Formats: sequence, structure tokens, C-alpha cells
Amino acid sequence: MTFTRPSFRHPSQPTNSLGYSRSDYEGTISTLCAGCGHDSISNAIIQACFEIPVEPHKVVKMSGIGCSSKTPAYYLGKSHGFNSVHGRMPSIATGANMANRDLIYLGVSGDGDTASIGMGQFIHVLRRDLNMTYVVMNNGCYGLTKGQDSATADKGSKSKKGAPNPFESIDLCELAIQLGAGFVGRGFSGDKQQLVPLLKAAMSHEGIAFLDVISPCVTFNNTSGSTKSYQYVRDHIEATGTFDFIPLQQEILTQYEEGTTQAVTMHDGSVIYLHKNANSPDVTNRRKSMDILEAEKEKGRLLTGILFLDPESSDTHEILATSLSPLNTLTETELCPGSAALQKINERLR
Amino acid sequence: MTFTRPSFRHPSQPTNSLGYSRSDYEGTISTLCAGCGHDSISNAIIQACFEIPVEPHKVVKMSGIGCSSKTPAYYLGKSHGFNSVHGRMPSIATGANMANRDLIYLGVSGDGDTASIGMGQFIHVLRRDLNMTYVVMNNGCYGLTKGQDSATADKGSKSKKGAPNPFESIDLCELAIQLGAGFVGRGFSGDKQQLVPLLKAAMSHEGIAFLDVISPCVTFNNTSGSTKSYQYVRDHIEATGTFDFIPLQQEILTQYEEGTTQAVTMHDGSVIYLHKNANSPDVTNRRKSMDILEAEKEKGRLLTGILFLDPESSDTHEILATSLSPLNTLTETELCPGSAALQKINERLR
Amino acid sequence: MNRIERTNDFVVRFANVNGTGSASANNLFAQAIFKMGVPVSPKNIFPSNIQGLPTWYEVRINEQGYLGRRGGVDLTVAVNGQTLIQDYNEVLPGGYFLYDSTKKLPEVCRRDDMTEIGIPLTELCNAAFSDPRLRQLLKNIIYIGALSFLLDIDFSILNDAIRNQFLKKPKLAEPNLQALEIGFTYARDNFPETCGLSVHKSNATGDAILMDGNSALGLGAVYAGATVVGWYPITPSTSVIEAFERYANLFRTELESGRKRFAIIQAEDELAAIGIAIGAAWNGARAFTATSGPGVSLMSEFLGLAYYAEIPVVLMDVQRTGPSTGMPTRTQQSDLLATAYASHGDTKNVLLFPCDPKECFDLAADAFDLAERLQAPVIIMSDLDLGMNDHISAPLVWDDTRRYDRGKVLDAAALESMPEKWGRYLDVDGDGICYRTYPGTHPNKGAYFTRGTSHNEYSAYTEDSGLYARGMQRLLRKWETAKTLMPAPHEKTCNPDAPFGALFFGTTSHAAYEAVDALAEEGFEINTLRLLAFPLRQEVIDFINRHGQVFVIEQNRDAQMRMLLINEGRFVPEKLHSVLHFDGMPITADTIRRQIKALLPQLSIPHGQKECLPGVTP
Amino acid sequence: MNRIERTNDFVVRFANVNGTGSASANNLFAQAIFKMGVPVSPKNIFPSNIQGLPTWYEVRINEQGYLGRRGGVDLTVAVNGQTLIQDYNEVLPGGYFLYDSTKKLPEVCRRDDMTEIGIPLTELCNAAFSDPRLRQLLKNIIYIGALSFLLDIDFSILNDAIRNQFLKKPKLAEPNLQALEIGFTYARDNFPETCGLSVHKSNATGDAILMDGNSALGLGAVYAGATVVGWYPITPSTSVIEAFERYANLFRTELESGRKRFAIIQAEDELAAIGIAIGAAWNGARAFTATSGPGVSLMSEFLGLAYYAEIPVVLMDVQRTGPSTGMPTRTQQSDLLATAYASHGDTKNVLLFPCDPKECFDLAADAFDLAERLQAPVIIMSDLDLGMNDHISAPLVWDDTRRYDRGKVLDAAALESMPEKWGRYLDVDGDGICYRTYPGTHPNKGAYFTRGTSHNEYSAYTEDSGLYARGMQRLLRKWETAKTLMPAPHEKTCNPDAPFGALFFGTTSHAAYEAVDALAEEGFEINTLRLLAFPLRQEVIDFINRHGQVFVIEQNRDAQMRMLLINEGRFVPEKLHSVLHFDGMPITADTIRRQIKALLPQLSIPHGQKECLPGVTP
Ligand SMILES: Cc1ncc(C[n+]2csc(CCOP(=O)(O)OP(=O)(O)O)c2C)c(N)n1
Ligand SMILES: Cc1ncc(C[n+]2csc(CCOP(=O)(O)OP(=O)(O)O)c2C)c(N)n1
Ligand code: SF4
Ligand code: SF4
Ligand SMILES: [Mg+2]
Ligand SMILES: [Mg+2]
Repeated sequence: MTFTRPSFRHPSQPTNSLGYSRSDYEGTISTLCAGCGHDSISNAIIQACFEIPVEPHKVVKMSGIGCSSKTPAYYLGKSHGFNSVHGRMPSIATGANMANRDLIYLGVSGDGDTASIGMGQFIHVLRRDLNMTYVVMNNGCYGLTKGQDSATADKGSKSKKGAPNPFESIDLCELAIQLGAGFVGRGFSGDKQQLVPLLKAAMSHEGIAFLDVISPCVTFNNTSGSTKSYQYVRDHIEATGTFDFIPLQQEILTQYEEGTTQAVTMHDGSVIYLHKNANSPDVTNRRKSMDILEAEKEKGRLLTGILFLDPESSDTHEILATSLSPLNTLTETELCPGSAALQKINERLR
Repeated sequence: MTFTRPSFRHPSQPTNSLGYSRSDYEGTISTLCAGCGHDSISNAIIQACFEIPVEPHKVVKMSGIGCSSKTPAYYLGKSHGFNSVHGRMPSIATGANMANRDLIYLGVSGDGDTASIGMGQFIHVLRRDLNMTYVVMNNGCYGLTKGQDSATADKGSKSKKGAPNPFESIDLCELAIQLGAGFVGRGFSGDKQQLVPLLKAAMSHEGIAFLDVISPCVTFNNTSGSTKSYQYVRDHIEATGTFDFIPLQQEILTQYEEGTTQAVTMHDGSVIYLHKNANSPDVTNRRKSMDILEAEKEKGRLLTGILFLDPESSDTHEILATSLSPLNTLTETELCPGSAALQKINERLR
Repeated sequence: MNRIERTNDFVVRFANVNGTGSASANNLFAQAIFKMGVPVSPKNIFPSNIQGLPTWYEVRINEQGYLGRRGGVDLTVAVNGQTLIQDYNEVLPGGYFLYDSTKKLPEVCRRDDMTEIGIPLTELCNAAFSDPRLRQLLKNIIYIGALSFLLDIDFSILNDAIRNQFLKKPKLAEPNLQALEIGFTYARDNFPETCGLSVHKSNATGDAILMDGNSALGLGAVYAGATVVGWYPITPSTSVIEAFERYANLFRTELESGRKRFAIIQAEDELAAIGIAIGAAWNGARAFTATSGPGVSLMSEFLGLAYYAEIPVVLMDVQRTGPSTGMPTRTQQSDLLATAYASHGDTKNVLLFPCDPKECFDLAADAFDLAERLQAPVIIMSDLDLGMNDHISAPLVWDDTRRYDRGKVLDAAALESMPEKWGRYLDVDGDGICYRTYPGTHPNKGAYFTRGTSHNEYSAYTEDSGLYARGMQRLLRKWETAKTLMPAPHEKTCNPDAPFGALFFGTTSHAAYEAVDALAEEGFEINTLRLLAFPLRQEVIDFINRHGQVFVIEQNRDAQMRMLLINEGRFVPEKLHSVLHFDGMPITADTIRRQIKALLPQLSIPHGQKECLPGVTP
Repeated sequence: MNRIERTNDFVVRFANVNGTGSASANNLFAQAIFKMGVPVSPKNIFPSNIQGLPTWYEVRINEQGYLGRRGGVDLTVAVNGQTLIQDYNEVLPGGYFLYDSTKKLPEVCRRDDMTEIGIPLTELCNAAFSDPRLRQLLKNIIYIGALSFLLDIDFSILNDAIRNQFLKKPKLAEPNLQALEIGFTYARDNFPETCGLSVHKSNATGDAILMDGNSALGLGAVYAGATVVGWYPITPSTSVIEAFERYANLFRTELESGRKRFAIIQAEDELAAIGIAIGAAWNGARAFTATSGPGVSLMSEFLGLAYYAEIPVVLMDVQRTGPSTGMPTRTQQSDLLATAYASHGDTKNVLLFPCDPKECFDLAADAFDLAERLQAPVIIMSDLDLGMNDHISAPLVWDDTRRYDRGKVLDAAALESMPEKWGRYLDVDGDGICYRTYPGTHPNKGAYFTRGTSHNEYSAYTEDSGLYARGMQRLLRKWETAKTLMPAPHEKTCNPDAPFGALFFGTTSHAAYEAVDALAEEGFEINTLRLLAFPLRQEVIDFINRHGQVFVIEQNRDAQMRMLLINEGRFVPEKLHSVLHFDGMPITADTIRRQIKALLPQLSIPHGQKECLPGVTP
């Protein structure tokens, strides 16, 4: 059954190749604090989905619990969403994805939601290489419960609550690379220029694509002592290199010079052009990617951009060799063995 | 109050410097399968505790659920033990340790218990650097529930159940190093020569000491296709280098040649001598340790021995600056502010 | 000595060491009896370890078809040195004790009220076979051979069974057949006329099948069209998933591509397992998980989400002995409260109680229909006894005209043609059940944001007290609807005027029916109701109201079903009398009979009904 | 227009936007009333977000000391544009509506049955102050100043309170004082004789304190000697831990070293949080955790372990509105089943129900004694209303001669002198409570292996049915002992012959007492019992048995307490009548009164007691 494309209710608004305008990717009004980094990420998601472009209703939004996990209400109002329980988004995403491999899965979570209560599910959704984009809106604190340190808070960094955090911080990107995620990137809510293409590239990756997006909490963790504040991130940010993401449908207009640009073709045929300069690390080698992250950390720099990329990665459906038809479309005919088969089973049990 | 040392019920048995014989470190008879690697680890624990030596009743044994987690009943019968619930040993250990910093905490777990259901607790007990020795008896499968693949089963490896494991395996040692554990080692249940000193060194480390001990499950995962079988491990094992562990009380008898031996002094004053040969990697550098692990893996080798060692690490009590007196010894006098203080509080609330 | 002499009505117990291959030999024994047409009920009593500990296999043979545990042993086959003395002492007076006489019985074993049958199993075995691995296995086959003679079991059935078993490796069949023969011959030559127990061919089993409950649950889920499974290994539920996988591989592998029409995810823990099932169910696949005690506790938060966000997830709880890790390889019916009212806050879940493999199959299929119809979690309450033991059962039946009831789901066309704005939680029909949509259905209609937070009828977040309360009240309305959809209880009326009723469910039923029959023979008439579901259908309420006194028979310490009954049915507690058994072994008819008889004298019988009860002085 | 004219008995509601600093201004208001000796009961009604959404602060002022929510608003201070119209409409006829008249009221706001008091807050504020951050805060202070005039609140008290607040930064006090003045002056100049509500000095508060329940719980734990805390942030329980930390830092920092005599671990989740508490309690420290709804669900497996392995852990459950994530910033009493019977298998836990800060303090202290005496989890059931709002309460009292009851613990000397073999689970005293030891106590005595698996009296693993069952029965014996140790309920007898009783607990109590008083004035005499603990003491059973009909008043949908009562007390369900309220707002006296009155006509009064009930026709 086909349906009419959305009518152009805002004739002045530009539309993408699917005929949707940007507002078709918006959600309800945010109830987050004014200036919260999460809102910028929501905007980047809207922009990325508009630009790729995806059909809004083909996206499934999922989240856990937290300020960050509320955001799916603020983008993609035409998509189904699932705001689950704290730290358990990955399992919901796994089930949803198993039920219908044809939709696009976009999960968002917080650093508390992922690095503390959700650590087990996070690691295991990576391990099973679920075909989804997993975004952590990382503010180094528990926003919704009023600012406690999270496990990604840097050692010694100070939130509004005061005392410097005495515990080592967990680098989710490094963890993800080590555990074999095929696409790992880091962005900054304040850098839309980089974030939108990062999101687009992540969403085109088959298998798990993990994005750690530093997202300052203006209410509880934007102090001068915080390493997750706007100021700190702006002062310490460093990119692995710039890149262009060219979706499959799009014509490649620019010619890149050999040697300075590495083209990585994704499963779906889209291409990521990694532009290299003298210092650009190779982001398609796992061991190097991990080491570079560590090296930059030692220098006190926060590395962003695509941190690791393995276009060869698989996904859970391939690993399990499930049917190419979405499982939720199968009916009695395909699923039920019927009474004759049951008779035979009875026979064998007599 | 002092008590008499254990009487020499077995006059023929040699005793250690505390006057205990080896049998004082034994437990009840094992109910594991004959030949199970876990039993060898139990024996190594008995040997290590006898040799260090520790007072048996000063050790607290903890575990989760699984064949591996049953073992605390089979060693150190004079020690208190806590067989908790599946995957949650680290939290029990944390609480117990907080209550009494003066005892020695030895936790054992299985690869299912740690790398699946217990992943969150595992990572967070590392992060808080609890002063304990954490041993995973790693057989790549769920022994007690009859042989399902665990998350440490190598990709492609085959248990008795049949099909090759399609998922990436998790390397707990690499994870531990990345997350900042101060002592990380790997042993093999079949190599007591290496395992006993590893355990001794781990137990002398202040803060978390993690040991991944490959421990074949003879019943479900000792097949020719398994990378956790006796045969496979024997064929692929590689050590970072040999070392001697010299407890504080012990006189240093050997002289080591400069350059070939690196002496690492632990918090408690004991010393680990790392013997180097041409290929020995430096195990006191985190980045290198991680990279070497990856490199050996690429070569198809299983690296054992001390994989990483940071004698400078802290522990949870130091991080929290808790009293040097065990908290469980404090009484009303030290704990209860009394009625006068309460009067003042009342005043302030009027 | 009064030798027990019985045909088709006795209990044999095998005492083995686990991990020695005894299971398949003992299974062969039970199968053979079943194939002779005699009802048989084997119970595997195994330790929570893998190898080297005592394990028992208790087989009740009963032509009348009483399938509950009977209690007491008429013939023990003792091949475990660790428990030899205990096994020796537990044989009933007049019974038989078959042991490996390669080693002499210990001194303390000196009973003269039963018959010892010493067969030198090890000796015979070692003499005939040289491969040590084979020896261990074949020793078990030798005693089966001996039993064949002692109990008159049709030797050809055993022969055929072994041939069948090794159809693909006929070479391996040979030594097994030889071992059978050795046992048979030895017994014939040395113990003629020794054993008063015997099995005679019968057709009491009719067209019944012999199957374990977990296989039936797994198969039921295949027939029900379940496609997504999240699970985590735990005894005794693991084999539900194994069965699902086995049957799904068989029936759901695409011919050409070899691809699977199902996805089984071994999760990292139970929280993830049910999360996976919930995510899939939300996205329009039929999905389930299976677990046992500790897993139920861990799933409780997610069950609350599924209740409140109204997601049709199916959970199979194969109960074991609690609390905590408890006795993982023993049975109990003690997760009723933990499931019925799972999670914090006000929650209520549908429970289904199968009592045999056919019901496992049927209720598994029904569970998915009910869950989708009710948009709510549905929990099948099996237990270790039902799940992991073979049970005689009516054959499985599937009606090929049956269609899955996917409940109130709007497709694109329906959305397109809706005049009003659709609301996920709008109670359009007044039955408390609303219309849902699957993700991706329509480009601009029917999307909503599912949440465990308080929501209005359009699934938008609200903190409005009134809206919240209205939603909670609607869920109560749905609960009322659920009552009407539950499978009906099975009632047996012994005497319509009898003042006594007995209510039970699940695996307690077999022993309960037997006890009630026995009591009837003693003159105590009791009508019975076998409950199949919670919440309670009107028939259940009527049954209890109709009887002056009702025995509630269950396998837990705290009378959990009685609590559910009182709370949901608002009965006078005094009239509900608990018959409880909770030691981890399946309940026996005798336990029930004795407890009821002990209760009877204290019960005041409503006026005018006393005459039904000979010999009872109220 | 009938202007409401009242002294020391009215309700003021502030409508603000959260995150704008209104909380401290509104708090100043409540404090001032309290300092005038007039009982005050503020309720913060806040959204589950951080900034920018509507929040209300409702203050009931009542000289008689009725502290429950009353319902209805006499004076609204409306400074939130988003809810202005709603706020406008909700003022009671005859009431007052103070708003920021910088902007005109919308057209739809045209009531003539109440008094509008327009004060140009923004204008006044902007005129006086230039710092934009300060402006936002001081706008709130301006309306407090205005209220001071309108309600006759002692200006000096407000002045002093502000001075006190800024003791360390007197510079900051200045603009605040100025803002107060501005408001006061404006109201005086423009609205003389406008407001019929007023506060008069009183000494109705006596020596009472004003405190929130969570602070009292935290302080109680400090006094009780708790040293180890595992926790995970969750509203509304987080401030229990914050309070514990604040007080512990104050009282438990070693002078010289600066080291702490406590350890607080912010865990990775609730499973770890309670695991930490259990590990510490097992190792001889007093330990606890605090959580709310979802956390309770997640802790359920570990609670089962603590029940079965008998570990004295204290859990503080500050309940919020369920199910699932529900309404995290609303109150409810709906975790009773989830806690009382937490976890799979047969389990029962002790619950304590504080109703005010003093009881929070006392029961927190008692909880540790009880847990260690009973070697069992003890769960304190508070709720958001009690925990996060300030309440008037009797002052806190500590008896310096009180010694911690550490329960049955054997030290080295005791172990040394024991004649028999010690067994961890031997019921030496017959009360179901056994003797335990801490790790490291003695070189060769008293060690044991704690486990959640079935165990014998010596804590060795067993699968013996009899041993298992015996252990479970002993736990029931312990449960009987627990009943005798529970804090006694509070009974108020209105008329010893009255056929009606009311039973309630926790925060429901204030409204219940008020409702009962009101009903008494109408001639319906109801005796009351305020429950403090589960399991039920004999007094509770007697109370219910003594009354023909008992109203069970609770704040949940499913009548969870009623279920506990019936199950544990075995009462006739018909005599227990539920009065339920579950919309997330604290229950009001009026709700209770109306529900009881609606029930009364249907109740059959036991013969001979009818005369107590004027006007009721049964
Ligand atoms: C099981 C459970 N525990 C605790 C909470 C309370 N809680 C809500 S949000 C949150 C943390 C959020 O932190 P993060 O994930 O970093 O999100 P942020 O608000 O910082 O975006 C917590 C602990 C909960 N809702 N559920
Ligand atoms: C909550 C919970 N889930 C599942 C189980 C069942 N279970 C017992 S042991 C085990 C796995 C053990 O595997 P591992 O930790 O690797 O130990 P091994 O037996 O291999 O030594 C599982 C899943 C349980 N006891 N509790
Ligand atoms: S509290 Fe922090 S994370 Fe939450 S909405 Fe406000 S700024 Fe964002
Ligand atoms: S099953 Fe495997 S892990 Fe368990 S005891 Fe046997 S050999 Fe060891
Ligand atoms: Mg955060
Ligand atoms: Mg294992």
C-alpha cells in the first residue's frame, strides 16, 4: 500500500529528495534546560535525518532514562519511539531490531544510563554488533537526578556539587573500539559542523555505530572545573581529521586527491571520504585507533571525529542468519508447522 | 585477645612461618567433575596462601554462581566465605571490604558470572580499585548450566554443543588494563608453576588485582575445536616473562643482574622481580601492555603472566579517605553523635 | 516376609551417580514400559552439579493412570556407592533391592523384610567389554536387561529401542544389545521367581505421548509463531529454549537460503533477556523469554514496564525451589506472588498454569494470543517437575484453521481511514484495551512514543493526577476483560451437594486427583477445580462460593495461591484450607490425603451438608 | 462576594517555574509562619525535569495542627505564565489571586467571586535591580514581602531569616532585604484591607521542629551507627543519602587525620547498591541503601538472598508513584507487595512505616537494631511526601544510655568457650534466630560459607528435602518472633464501643486523623490504629477483631495493605473496607471523609452497636 507523501504545509521550506521538509523531522518542544547540550544533539539528529535523507517513519527511536533519554520526544515526531527503563535501551533495541530488520534504529542514552547501570547491556549490544546507531549524550554527570558524578566524569573534574571526582573515568569510545564495534566516533554538541556528518555516517554503517557526544549540562556540570563544560571542550578538542559522507543516492561532485583522502565504502554503498593531513591518524586500524586515543588523552586532548571505522563489520542478523523478510511480517503460513507435522511429532513421542 | 596457633595435628606436615600446615588452607572435598581446571586453581590458591603465608581466618572468600563460584568451599575452610548471587560478587566484595579494611579479600568468579551478567559490576569494581584479588576461572562456557558459550568464548571456537561461536570474544585482561586496574595477569589452570606466584603477587597488590585464569571445562568445552581446551592452551601459550615474588617478610636470597631484571616494590613492601629476556615486553606501561596483548592475539598466541603492573595504584579506602580503623570495629562512642548534638540540630530546625 | 506382589502398579527407583550415562539407560526403561501401554511417570531427582554426585530416577508405573509421585519405593536399583545404605534403608518392606554385587553389601545392610537381588554388574561388564568409557555406560544397560527379566518387560521393545537409538551408527548398537542380554540372562539364571513385581502389556495409555513439559512449551511457541527469543541459561528453564531452537530449526529454516525465520539471542542476563522480548513484541513480532526463580526477580522491573506500557510479552517461568538460589534442581510452585504482582507500584499480571505437556503446548500457543489480545505480559507458570521430566499426556493437537489473534493492531489502511485522532491509550471499545500500531506502519499516522512514565491517552508524558489515575483505572478495566478471556478451569463434581471442594493447579493436579479419589473411597466426597489461569474466571469464584470448605493445594510454604484467591476473589479466608508441600520433591497423593484428613475434623460443615461426610465429626 | 476571612487556617499555593529560585523564597515563607508558632505544612509539587516546567508549592497553615493536605486553595501566588489560567480557575470562591500585573491577565480570566491582587513584580524588580540573574531570584522575594503585608506575617522574622541565610555573605542579604521591603510597601500602598487571611502569632507548634523526612532518615542512620552505604541516585530517595553524608561529615570525621568513619559508595546501579550494603552487613558493619520504586524492583533478587542467608541489611524505600517509571516526583504508598514479599520463592520481609520526621529518625535507628536482632532485611517505607517535604514534628530525642543491639553475634571468646559445635543456622534458643560470626573473628572457629543455596544448620550445601524444609520452617518461627519485636501501633479510641475502626500508616495518617475528627463531629465515631510495622503485632489483630468494620486507608490503587492484613491476619475480607487514593498527590482529609461516608450506608453493623452511629441506616 502506498501513501501520499507529506503535503508541503510550509511551502517556503526546502524539501529533501524524499519530499520531506526539515520540520517533518522535528518533535515536540524540549523541556530540557535552556542551553543544554542535548538539545543541540537533537537538532543535529533532525538535520542528519533530513539530509541523508531517511523516511521519518522508518526510524525507530529508543532511549533509557535521563535528560538525554527524554530527547527522542523532541525529534522525529513521525517515528515510533520507546523510552524504556534506566540503562536498558540496548536490550529493547536488540529485540526491536530482531523483529524488523528493515527499519533504522537510533538509540540515545546518557553517560549514567550507559556507563553505569547500562554498562553490561552496552558492552553486549556492541558484542552482538546490532545494526543500530548508539548515541551517548555525555555530560559527565547525572543530569536528571541533579548532578551526581557519572562514570565518564574525568578524575579530578569538578561538577557544581563541588568535590573533585576521585575515580578514573571510563572512555566509552576506547571501550567500544576494544570490544570490536565497527564504527566509533566522538562529537561535541557545540560542533554541529562535525556532528551532523558523524551522525549521517554512523546511520549508514551496518552493524553497531557508536557515537560519544560530549554534551555539557549547563545546570550541573558547566563549571570551570569540569572537563565536560563548553569552555573546556572548546579548549581541548582535537579532531582525527575531517571527512565527507556521501550517501549512496548522491552524486559525487568533488574529486579528491589521491593520498590525501581515503575512501571507505560502506555496506549500503555510501562512501566516507577521510581527509588526511600530516597528523591525521589512520582510523581504520583498531590497535592504532586505541593507541591514538590513549596518546591524545595523555596530552590532555579530547579526540573527536571518526575514531575507528571498519566497513567490513557484520550485524546480528547476519551472524544469526535470520530471514531477509522482517520477522514481524511473517504469518501463520511461514511460521506454523501445522497439524500434519504435529502428528508426526506425536508419533515419535509414542 | 590472642589464641593459640593451630596445633600440629599432622606432625609430619611441614608448616609455614605462621605455624600453619598446608592442610589448614584446604576446604571440603570438591564436587566438580574430575579433571576440571577449577580444581587446579583451588589447589593453587591453597598453595599460594600457604606460601605467602596468610592467616587463613584473615581471608574472606567470595564468589558468584557457577561451577567456578562453588570452589570457595573447596579451599580455606577456616575462612569466612560468601557465595552470593550470579554476577554480583563484586558488590558483595565492595561492601565487605568497606566494613573491614584489615582482611584479605579473594573473589572468584566464572566467565559467565563476570563477562555476561556481571559485566557491570566487574567494570565498576575495577573502577573503584577495590583492594581485592579478583580471579576469573575462565572456561569459555557456562559449565554449571551445561556448556553454553560464554562471552569469552573465542569466535569460531567449538564447544561440545557443536556450532562454532559466531560472536567476538571479550578479553577480560585487556578490558581490565584499559579500565585502569593496577595489577592484571593471566594464568592457566594447568600451569601451577606460574599460577601460584601470580596469585601470591596479586594478593600482595593493594587495590584491585585481576587474574584471568584459563581453566578448561572437561565436560563441555575440552574439545579439539575449543580454544579453552587443555590441548589448545598448551599449544598457544606464551608468557610475558618469568618473575619472582618476594613477600615482605622473606629474605631476598638471589641477586638479580641489572638490566635483565626489573624490581617492582609493592605497597606492602614485597617485591616482584620481573625477569626479562630479549622479547619480554614492558608490563609497567599501560598503553604498551594493551598493545602487546593485541599483537599476540593477532599472532594467535595467548599471553600469560603478569600483563600489567602499576605499583602506584590506590584503593577505595584511600580514595574515600576512610578511617584506618575497620569500620566494623567502631562502637557507639565513635559513631553516635549523642543527645547534645541532637539538641543542637533540633534548635536549628526550629 | 510379605513380598510385594504387584502388576502394573509399583515404583522403581534407580540410584546412580550423575554424569555416568545412567540417564539414557533409565530413560530406556521408562520408555519400554510406556511402549507396553502402561502409564509411567518418571522423575529425575538430580543434583545441582555436573558429575559425581548422587542422582535418582524414580519411576512410577500405574495402570490406572495416576501420574503424581506416589512416595515409597518397591524396587531400588542401587548402583551408587555413596548412597547405598540410604537407598537400602528406603526400600519399602516387602520390596526389592537390586545392587551391584561385585562388591559385598556393607555390614549395616541387614534387612530381612525385603529381597536382595545381587547382580555383579561391574564384573559382568568388565568381563564382556574392554573399552573403559563404554564399560561405564554399559553397566547401566546390564541392569536394564536384568529388570527386563525380573519385571517381565518385553525384551523386544528394549531391543528395538536400542536399535532405533543407534539407527545411524548400528555398530554402536551391538554392545548395547549384548549388555541387555547379559543382564537378562544373569537375572534369569540366578533370580527366577524372585520378583513379585511385573509389567503386563496394556492399552491404558491409548494414544498418549510421553514428553517433557519444556519441549512442549518450546514447540507450542513455534506453533504460536513466536519469532524472537531473548534468554539466559538457568535450570530448569534452559530446555524450553533448546526445544524451541530444535523445532524452529526443523520447521523454520528457509529451504533455499538456509536462513532462519526466528532469532534466538542468548542475552547477557535476564534483564536483557526480557528486554529483548519486550522490544520485539513492541515491534510486532511474537516474542518470549523463559526463566526460573532468580530470573523472575531480575525481570521484575521490566515486567512492570510491560504492564504499564502495555506490551504483549510472554514469559515462561519454570519454577524451582526458592528462595534465592535455593535448590536449583528441585521443584516448587512458589513464584506466584513474584509474578502475579511483579514489580513496584500497582501491577497485576496474567498467569497460566499448565499441568501436563499437552497443556504446556496449548497454553504456550494461547499465551501469545492472550498477550496480544490484552497487550500485557502473560506468564506461563510451569515447574521443574513438569518441565524436565517426561509425562504421559494426551497427544498434541493443532487446528489448521486456527489464526493467530494479533489483538487490536491498526495497519496503514486502518490508520488512513480513521476519522478521529488515534490515541495509543484511548479506550475506544470500553474494554480497557486500546489500539496499537507497529513502527513503520504509515508515513505520518500512528507514531507514538512508548514510555514507562505516566502518559495520557495519546502516550504523551503527563503529570496530571487525573489523567494518570484514569489510565490506572482503565488498566483495572482491562483486568476485568482479562478475566473473561482466561481459559476455563477444569471442574470435577463428585457430588453436587458435597460441602468440600479442592482447588489446585499445575503439577499438583495429578497427586491431587489421586488423593481425592482415595478420599472418595474412604467416603469423603470432594469436588475439584483445577485452575488454569489468574485472574479468576467467574467459575472459580462460583466454585469456591458453592462449597462450604475448600482445600487449596499448592507446592509452596506461604500458601501463595490462597493469598491470590482471597485477594482477588474476596472470599472468607476461613473457608480456604491450605494443603502445602514445599520440600522440593513433587507432592504425593499421600501427603495430600493425610493433610486433608487431618484438617477434616476441625472443619465446621455448613448446616444441611453434613450428611455427605460419613465418619467426620465436625 | 463572600471573601474568605480566616486566621491561622488557610492554604496558600505558589505557582512557579522550576529552576527559577522560587523554592528558597517559598521556603522562607513557610519557615516564617512556623517561626510565628503556627503549624504549617508545605508540599512541593514539582515536575520530573530540571528547569522550565510548572512547579507548585502548596502551604497549609492550620493552628489545630492538621498537617495533611487539605485540598482547595485560598490564596494563589501566580508567577508562572504557562499555568496562569489553570491557577486562576483553581482558587476557591472567595479566595485571592496574587499575580504579576506587569502583564495583564488574559481575557479568559474574569471571575468575580474572588479577589485579584495584581502586583507588578517584574516591573518593581527591574526598576530596583539590574543584575539579570539576581532579578529572577528577587522577583520571588518581592512577592514574599507582599504576602508579609497581606497576611500579617511578622516582617522581622522574614528579615532575620534572610540575614541568617546570608550570615557569611552579608552583602548578598542587602538586595534580598530590599526586595522584601519593595513587596511589602507595594502591597501596603495598594492593597490595604484587601486580604481576609491572616497569620497570628501562636504557640501551637510548641517545641516542634520543621524537617523533611529524608534528612531525618539520614540522621537516624548516623545515630544508629551505620557506616557503609551503597546507593544509586533516584528521586525521591537521593536526599536520604545526601543527608547521611552531610551529618556523617559533620560528626564522623576524625579530627586529626580528616578520615571518615563511614564509607559511601555511589554504586553503578541498584543491584550493586544493595549488594554493597549486604556485603558490609555480613561483615559486621551496619549498612544500608536507599531507593525508590524501580530500585526496589532491581533489588529484589538480592533481597531474597538477604532473607534466605539471613543478613541484616536495612533498605529505605522512599516510595513514588508507580508502576514502572511512573511519576517520579509524585507520592504513593504502592510498594508494599513488592517489598513485603520481595523476590521469587517464599519470602517475607519486615516493613516499618514512619509518618513524620521524628518517626523517620526513630525507625531508622530501630531498623538497624531490628535487622541485626532478626538477622533479616528491614525495609523502611517512607514516601515522597514525607521524604521531600518539610513537616512539623516533635523534636528528635536520643537516649545516651541506648546501646546498639547488635543481635546474636559470637565473638572470639564466646566461640572459644562453646562446648558444642557451632552452627550458623542452629536454632539454639528456639526463637528462630541463630548465632552469627563476623569474618576474621577466630583463627579456627566460627568460619562458615554463606550461601543463597539450600543449606543445613552448619551452612553446608544440602539438597536434602527434610533439611531444606526444616530451615524454611525455622524462618517462619523467626517471623513469629519478629511480630513480638515490631514497634507497637498507635491507637486512638474515640469510643470503646464504636463498631468502626480505621487503620492507616505513614503519610496517610495526618489526613486520616483529620478526617476521623471531622466525622466524629458529624457524629460518626471511629477508633483508629496507626500501623508502624509489618508483620502484625497482636494489638493490630485485636484492633481489627474488636471492630465490626474497619476502614483501611492507603495511597495505592490495589489496596495492598489490605491484602497484607488479610493474608497475615486472616481476617474476613468483608470487614476491611478500602479507602484508596492513588493519583500521586498526597491524600486529603476530605477524600477520606467522603469515601468513608459513601461506604457507611452499605455497612452492616454488628448487632448491638448500631446506636453509636447516628443517622446511618445500615
Ligand atoms: C532503575 C532506576 N534507577 C535510578 C533512576 C533515576 N535516574 C533517572 S535519570 C538517572 C541518571 C541520568 O543520567 P544520564 O544517563 O547521564 O542522563 P542525563 O540526565 O545526564 O542526560 C537516574 C539515576 C531510574 N529512573 N531508574
Ligand atoms: C540470576 C541467575 N541467572 C542464571 C543462573 C543460572 N546459572 C547458574 S551458573 C551459570 C553460569 C555459570 O557460568 P560461569 O560463570 O562461566 O561458571 P562455570 O560454571 O563455567 O564455572 C548460570 C547462568 C543463576 N543461578 N542465576
Ligand atoms: S539538568 Fe543538565 S542535562 Fe538535564 S536538561 Fe538541564 S542542562 Fe541538560
Ligand atoms: S561442568 Fe565443566 S566447569 Fe563445571 S565442574 Fe565440570 S568440568 Fe568443571
Ligand atoms: Mg549524563
Ligand atoms: Mg565458565
